[in-house]
Amino acid sequence: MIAAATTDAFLERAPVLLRDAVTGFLPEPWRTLVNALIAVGLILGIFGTLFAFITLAERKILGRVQNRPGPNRAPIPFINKRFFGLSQPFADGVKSLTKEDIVPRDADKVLHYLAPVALLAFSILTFAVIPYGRNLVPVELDAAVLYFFAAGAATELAVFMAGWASRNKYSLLAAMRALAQLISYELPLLLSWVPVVLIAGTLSTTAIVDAQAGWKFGFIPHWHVFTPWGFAGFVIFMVAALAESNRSPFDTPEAESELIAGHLTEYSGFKYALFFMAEYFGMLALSGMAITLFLGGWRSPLPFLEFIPSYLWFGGKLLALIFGFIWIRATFPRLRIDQLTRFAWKFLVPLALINLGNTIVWSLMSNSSALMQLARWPVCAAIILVPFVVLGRKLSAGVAPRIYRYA
Amino acid sequence: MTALQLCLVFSSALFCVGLVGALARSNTILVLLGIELMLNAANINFIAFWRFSPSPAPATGVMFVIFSIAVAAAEAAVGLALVIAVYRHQKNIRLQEANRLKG
Amino acid sequence: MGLSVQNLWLIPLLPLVAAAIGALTPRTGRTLAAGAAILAMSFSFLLSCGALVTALANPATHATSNFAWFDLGMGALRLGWLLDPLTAFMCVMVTFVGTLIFIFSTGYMHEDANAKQFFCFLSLFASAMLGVIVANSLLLLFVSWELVGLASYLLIGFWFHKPEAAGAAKKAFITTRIGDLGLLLGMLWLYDSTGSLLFYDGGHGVLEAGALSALTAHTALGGFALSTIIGLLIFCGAVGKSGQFPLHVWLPDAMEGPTPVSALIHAATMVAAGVFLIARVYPLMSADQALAHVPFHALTVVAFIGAITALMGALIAVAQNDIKRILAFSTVSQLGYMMLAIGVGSWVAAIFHLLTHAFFKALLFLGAGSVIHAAHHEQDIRSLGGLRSHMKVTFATFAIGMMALAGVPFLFSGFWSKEGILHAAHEWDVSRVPLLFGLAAVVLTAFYMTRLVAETFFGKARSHASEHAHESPASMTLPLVVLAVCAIALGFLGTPAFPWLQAKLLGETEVLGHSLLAGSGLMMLSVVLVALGLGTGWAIYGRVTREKSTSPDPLAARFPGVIAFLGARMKFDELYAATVFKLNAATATFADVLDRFVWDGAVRFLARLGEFAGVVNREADEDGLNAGFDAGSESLRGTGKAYSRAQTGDAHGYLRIIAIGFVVLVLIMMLGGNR
Amino acid sequence: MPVAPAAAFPLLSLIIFSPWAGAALLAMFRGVAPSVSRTLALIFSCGPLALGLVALNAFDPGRVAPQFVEDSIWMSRLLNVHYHLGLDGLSLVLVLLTGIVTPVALLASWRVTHYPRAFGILFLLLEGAALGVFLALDFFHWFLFWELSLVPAFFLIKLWGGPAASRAAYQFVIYTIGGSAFMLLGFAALYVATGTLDFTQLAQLAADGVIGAKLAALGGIWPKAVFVGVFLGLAVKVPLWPFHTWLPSAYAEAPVGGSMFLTGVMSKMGVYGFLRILWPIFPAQLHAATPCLLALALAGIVLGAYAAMKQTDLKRMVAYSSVNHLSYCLLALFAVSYATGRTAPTAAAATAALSGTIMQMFNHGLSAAALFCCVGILESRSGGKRGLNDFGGVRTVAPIFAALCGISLFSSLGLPGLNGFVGEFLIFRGVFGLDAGAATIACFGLLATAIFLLTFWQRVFHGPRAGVAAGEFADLSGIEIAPLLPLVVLMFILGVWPQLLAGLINPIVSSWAAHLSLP
Amino acid sequence: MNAVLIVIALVTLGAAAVAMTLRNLIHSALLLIASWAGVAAFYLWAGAEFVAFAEILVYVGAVSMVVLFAVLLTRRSRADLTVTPDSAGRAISGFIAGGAVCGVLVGAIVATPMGVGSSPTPTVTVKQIGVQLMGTHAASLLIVGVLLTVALLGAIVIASADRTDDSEDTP
Repeated sequence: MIAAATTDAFLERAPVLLRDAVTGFLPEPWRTLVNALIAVGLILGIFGTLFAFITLAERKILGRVQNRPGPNRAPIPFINKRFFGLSQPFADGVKSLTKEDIVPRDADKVLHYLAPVALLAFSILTFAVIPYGRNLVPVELDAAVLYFFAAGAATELAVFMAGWASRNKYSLLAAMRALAQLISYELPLLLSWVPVVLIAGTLSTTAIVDAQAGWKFGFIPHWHVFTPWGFAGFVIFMVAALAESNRSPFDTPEAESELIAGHLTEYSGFKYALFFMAEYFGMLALSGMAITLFLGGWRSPLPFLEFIPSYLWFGGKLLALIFGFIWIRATFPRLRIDQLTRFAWKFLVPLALINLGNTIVWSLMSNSSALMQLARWPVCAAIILVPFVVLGRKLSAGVAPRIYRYA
Repeated sequence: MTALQLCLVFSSALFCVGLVGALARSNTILVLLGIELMLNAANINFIAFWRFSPSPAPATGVMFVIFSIAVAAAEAAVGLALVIAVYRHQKNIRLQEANRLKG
Repeated sequence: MGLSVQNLWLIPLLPLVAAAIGALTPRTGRTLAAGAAILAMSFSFLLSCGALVTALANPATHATSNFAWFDLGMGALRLGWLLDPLTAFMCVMVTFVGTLIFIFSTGYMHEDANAKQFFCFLSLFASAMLGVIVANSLLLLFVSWELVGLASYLLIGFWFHKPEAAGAAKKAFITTRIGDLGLLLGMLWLYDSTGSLLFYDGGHGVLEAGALSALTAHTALGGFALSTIIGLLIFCGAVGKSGQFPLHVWLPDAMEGPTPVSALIHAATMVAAGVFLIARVYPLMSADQALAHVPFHALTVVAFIGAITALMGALIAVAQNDIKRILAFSTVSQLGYMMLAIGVGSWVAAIFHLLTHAFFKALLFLGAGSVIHAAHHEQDIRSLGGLRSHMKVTFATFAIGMMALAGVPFLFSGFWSKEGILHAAHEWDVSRVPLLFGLAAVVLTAFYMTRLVAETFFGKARSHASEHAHESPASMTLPLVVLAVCAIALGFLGTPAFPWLQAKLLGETEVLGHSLLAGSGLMMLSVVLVALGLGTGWAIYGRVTREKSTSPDPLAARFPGVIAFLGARMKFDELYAATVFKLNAATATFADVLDRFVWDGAVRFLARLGEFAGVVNREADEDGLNAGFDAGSESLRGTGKAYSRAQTGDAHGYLRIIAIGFVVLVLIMMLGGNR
Repeated sequence: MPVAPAAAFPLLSLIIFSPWAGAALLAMFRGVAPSVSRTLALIFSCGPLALGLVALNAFDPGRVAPQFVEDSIWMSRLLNVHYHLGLDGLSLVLVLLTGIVTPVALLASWRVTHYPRAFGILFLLLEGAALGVFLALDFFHWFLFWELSLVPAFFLIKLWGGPAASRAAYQFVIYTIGGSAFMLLGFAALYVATGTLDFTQLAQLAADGVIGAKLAALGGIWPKAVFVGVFLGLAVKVPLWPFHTWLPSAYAEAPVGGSMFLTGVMSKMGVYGFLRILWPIFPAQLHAATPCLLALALAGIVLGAYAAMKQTDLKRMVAYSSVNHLSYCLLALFAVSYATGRTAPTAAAATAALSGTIMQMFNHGLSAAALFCCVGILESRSGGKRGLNDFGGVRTVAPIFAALCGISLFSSLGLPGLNGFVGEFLIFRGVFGLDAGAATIACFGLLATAIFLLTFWQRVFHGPRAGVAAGEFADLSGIEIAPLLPLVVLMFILGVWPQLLAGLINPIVSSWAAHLSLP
Repeated sequence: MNAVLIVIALVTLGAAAVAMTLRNLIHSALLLIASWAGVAAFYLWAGAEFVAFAEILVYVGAVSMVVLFAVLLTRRSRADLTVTPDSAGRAISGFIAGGAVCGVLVGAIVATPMGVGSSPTPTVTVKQIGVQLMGTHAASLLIVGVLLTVALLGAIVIASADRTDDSEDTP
């Protein structure tokens, strides 16, 4: 982390000050190492906890949506108070740790073992470049965004390993389907953030956050999401992120009712928990990247709210996005695999490509007169809206609303 | 041995691993993978020479590798598509049997 | 309150906009189309009145506003507007009559499914006609002139599903186009010799002294002055458009169009365009008057054509039975009068007659339209009759129009304007023929108009339709009344006692009155002649009215041959069919045969020749040349086969050879040479 | 002659090759849906129009010399051949015409169900070749484009044409190639004499009298033979009466889009050749031949129109009207050449005549294409019938069709207010100034044109419903209006505002007219 | 410094060598992925950060997937994955050829004096790369773009199943 804590408010500087207080006395080479270790530990700790409570929150919210209470039985140890089931995640954790680890006889043992580990490792790797707050970025890389997605791309491998190593034809088929989905949605995902890089002129996450500083007219933040192309990019990014993290409505790869959980069929106990965890980590990382790219990173939406520390802003936005994920899961039905791929190739990819062109139009129009500055809003909005409508029509051509005759 | 020479030896070793793989295996996929390895070895050379060149400023080596990776990706895609096509025709992918166009 | 010449283009533009609106509204939007047309026409009328005010303020000047249409490398093609009393009077007349006829049409065309098209075409016509009037360039005039022709074509053929209407429309267009080609040639010649087509251009226009003297100075074909030839070519256009002999044949057929069209186009305005054109270029036409050595002057031709037309039209009208045909030939005859007037040197009298004629002829046609409308499209006067009691307003107004046309003395406008023409003819010293023809036509006019009124309105109803006829709606009778008032009142603008109109047209600031007695001899004669015509007509047709629609015409019974000849329109159509049409068809056949047989035959002969050469060539090739090539090809193939053995198909082998080759090369490089 | 600076951006090459690139791309899409291939062809065919508008935007109308010049050596060792492209006012007008007519023709052929992809490919090839002819400034590749245009045209006629298409196509191609063969020979001789094939250089040499001298040095009949050879090639293409017998059958048997393109664009290639090649390079020979040529042009005008009157096949009728209209162009050119060297001041008349020629080319392209489109609609509605007597009263059931077709007809017969008038008026004005007698005779052509066009309209649209129109006959659908509408709109615009075209060609025409002299 | 390099090299070479000898194709592919990752690590070591990530993205993310799909698509049963041992002759000749090349190369490298010492690791920012790609190498970039597109289309066409092609021309 960057050592320079400047004239910001105390809370803003608190994390760095705290760390320097701990490691300040160490000699130079060691200090870097220990700083890094602390960062790793903090990330694992915070996000691990977050993971635990998100699972709980998800079940609770799903329950709320479906008009049932959700898990509320697990008590807090020793005091035996239930507290709305607040300790449910820990109970789950203990359960999965203590369950038997079953490995099929014919399985490729090494790969079967490696798959969840690799998945988790790659997921955690992606956390390295997200700026969590002002001056709070674990690794300052010049090609950070590229790194993020390179590491993210590797997770596909783990899915394949899991499916193949299980020696179960359903697992293998599901893994292939999952791969098809992941690769398909990787394209719109990558294409959706290229405009941001184009406008910001950098691949560094901190620089991208810096590019979104300031407010127009004093109250509209310069976040990329508040431009026509940025909004479109954000939506595409989030849809693709849903698919990349195997979330509903794109959760075909591990759909219990259709594929007996797909590549996870032969996993149990702790390995299964690792998969579970990696999935949530992936979701968190993608949300964090979405925040960084489109939602102004750790920046506050309004000038007078800047007194709230940046990392809290980041956290708030993260939780909001996670809530969105959960809400979507509760609302949308699952897509069929052909609908899913068609949606990616015939809708998202063209739209993302058009959005790229749109961004170019936007940036070309930005250097001229005030009139052009004003005109680019409707122009760019039209450039993205018209294809949206047209592609949408094409996609849904011949598809009528389903009539539930016996429901 | 200087670091540069070390790099070069590394790359030539990798090249030869790829070459041996391509020569010794009859599975077409493996032959292709061997060729990929050879390409990677060449890339290593580019980076090495760039890294140790007296004036690395123009980043020519990096450029070259970027293009090379792009070409390699294309090559892999087309090559493996060919493998699939071959498989469809003769129900196996043994390279030495794919010789129907011989003179 | 005046309208300056710079804004004169508004007058034709407004109807054009209305036409565009009419063209773009759907078929059901007839109210919109009609409303737009009437509104535009009314505004044009107001603007024309403004223009008249402006023009009368300085009647002697020709105010112009010229502009370049497009550049032509060397100079530009220029068009312009012109405002003088002639323009202004014509504009007022056209817009006023037009407005009334538009209003009449709302009633007349009420039941037609294509009414919106009708108003679109009418507006287009009005716009083009106004364009003719305000043009300060022969080219712009020609453009508008052709558009007038187009509108006329569309309107005559308005009921295009009737083959007669479609044929009449085509005939009208082609016949007038024959004249227009003369106009085009005259225009080209004029442009070529003066370098301009503007009428008035601050001294450089073609109607101004400089150009005219240059034109008269040149002698073209046959000893004529250039101006004579050009003038006569331009007159060709007028002959076609104004239905003068010998191109009058289209005008009676044009009555196939709806009656308001006949009123507006083929009575009041379009046919008068030819007269207007000659009046407009009168300086050019009369430029050769001063020359003594030419065989004859341009205006002489005009006068004779006019006189012939006047008499011929009146004669044919006597023997017609269709109410609209009678009026049509009457129009031909009256237009002949106008031409006669110009020819004898009094274009002012011609314009005066043009204006009065426009009103009373429009009145007559609209009255006829009212009759036809009431009698369910019965147009034969023999089948009508007795309408006087059923249609009082129509009868009264029609009678006024008839008396104006017949030239009933003193009260009616036709009398004064015709008197002016006869007076001018009387003073012409070249020939007496026009005057005599004119006087003969006066008698005939009074006669056939009496016949028309007597047959139509008097006696008893001779058909079911005329029995049950009833008065037309107000939208039709109101224009009739207004026009009837005008048909009376307009004459007093130009009586010899106070020739205000003539003075203004000539650009004189003071109106010099003459005594009515100055030319009283001629006037008395014409009064007597009118009375003679009326009396004879009444004696033959009014005293004893027709019994049945099939009973014979008393005149035809007396002179069957003459009446039959006249009834067949002096057999002009047959004459043309036997000569012009035949020639035309023969030329077409000649061109076609030439193509099909002569030229195509030549081509085919060449083709056969080529084919024969090909056959010879093939024989030579197959036996001679090919054998050697075959042998050569075989040996080449053997070589190729030998080389192809190197292609083992073993990819590993290739790779291995590459590797070994590489090693060998490197070894050679390392060991073999210092270089 | 100073060499114009090479264009930084090869706009003209792009104009020529963009349709070809489209054709190549289309050729790769095997098995696409017909609608897709049609749309793609349409999009690609619009490329030259878009680029032509770009060129129009950047075009400096004040300059006479070709602009956007691309000049690079092609085959220098063996032959002095350059790849030389340039755009002046004349070329620009024709490029725009091609750009307009091609998409419109494709739109009119929207209903082609038989191999629509191949149809589109051939059309794009044809468009590129035509554009190449209009832009090339070196005989070598000019001739390549000239001949290449025949190939797609041949297949278009033969494969998609009417019942007698095969014969018509062969006649068309062989006749035209026969003409071009003489032209090739002529240019070969010219090359031997002068050592260059560049039009601008040749024109300069001709103006200096060098060509005349060098050809005369060849001796014998060569000077005349070279001229006659080149003349034949061009005269067949236009076609000049009496070399026109291939035209009615070819136009009549071609598919509707093909007819539109043939008459709209390809007939202009011949006139363009006259203006670009024959007249500048052989001024003296042309002048010597004009008394005869004027007669031929007049025969084309008058007899062409009369022959049209005799036709009962609507397409043949419209085809003959093309003979008639194009003869006006040639009449003007011949009259100018005829008057060259005369003492009387003829510059103004020559300007008008030449402006009229170019405008007439453009206007005829629009109106004849529209007419063929209308006849094509009739043909498709009636299942192949196109006789004068097969229809009747169409206006009753199809007023929109009648209106659009009527406007095209009146444009064709030169009604003022529509585009046709401007060109014809200028031609008449010019020709009258140069040779009044010819103009007077040509007037009969005007009359005959009016007669047969009105007969067409009367027989087909007026009268009681008959023939095909007696049954089910709906008014035009959107896809049928689509090709006609732009043409009709342009007819109005150019009729009222001819400056649009005149502004482009004024300088070049003025410079031509200012240098009317014999070497 | 060199130690890191040697470790990377050994890991990479080891993975590659083992991959080339394994009988199980899936394992081979996965090991090759490790080898590619090693190459990426070498790039990182050499300071070419962007290239390293690109290598990961392309090879580990994309090429590996294609390889795995190809492997799975070209077998009829699970047994097919373990390829039968190749003929000894080919193996031996392969080793001889490879060894000869290796020997020649290493010999050449060692024999060539290279006077460059270890200089500080050069840095190249993404921005510089971008500027160079869009400036000096713009043409190459375009060509590579076309190449990739064509390769993509070609791969699809080659790999797609033969269809009885009659969709065109019979609407």
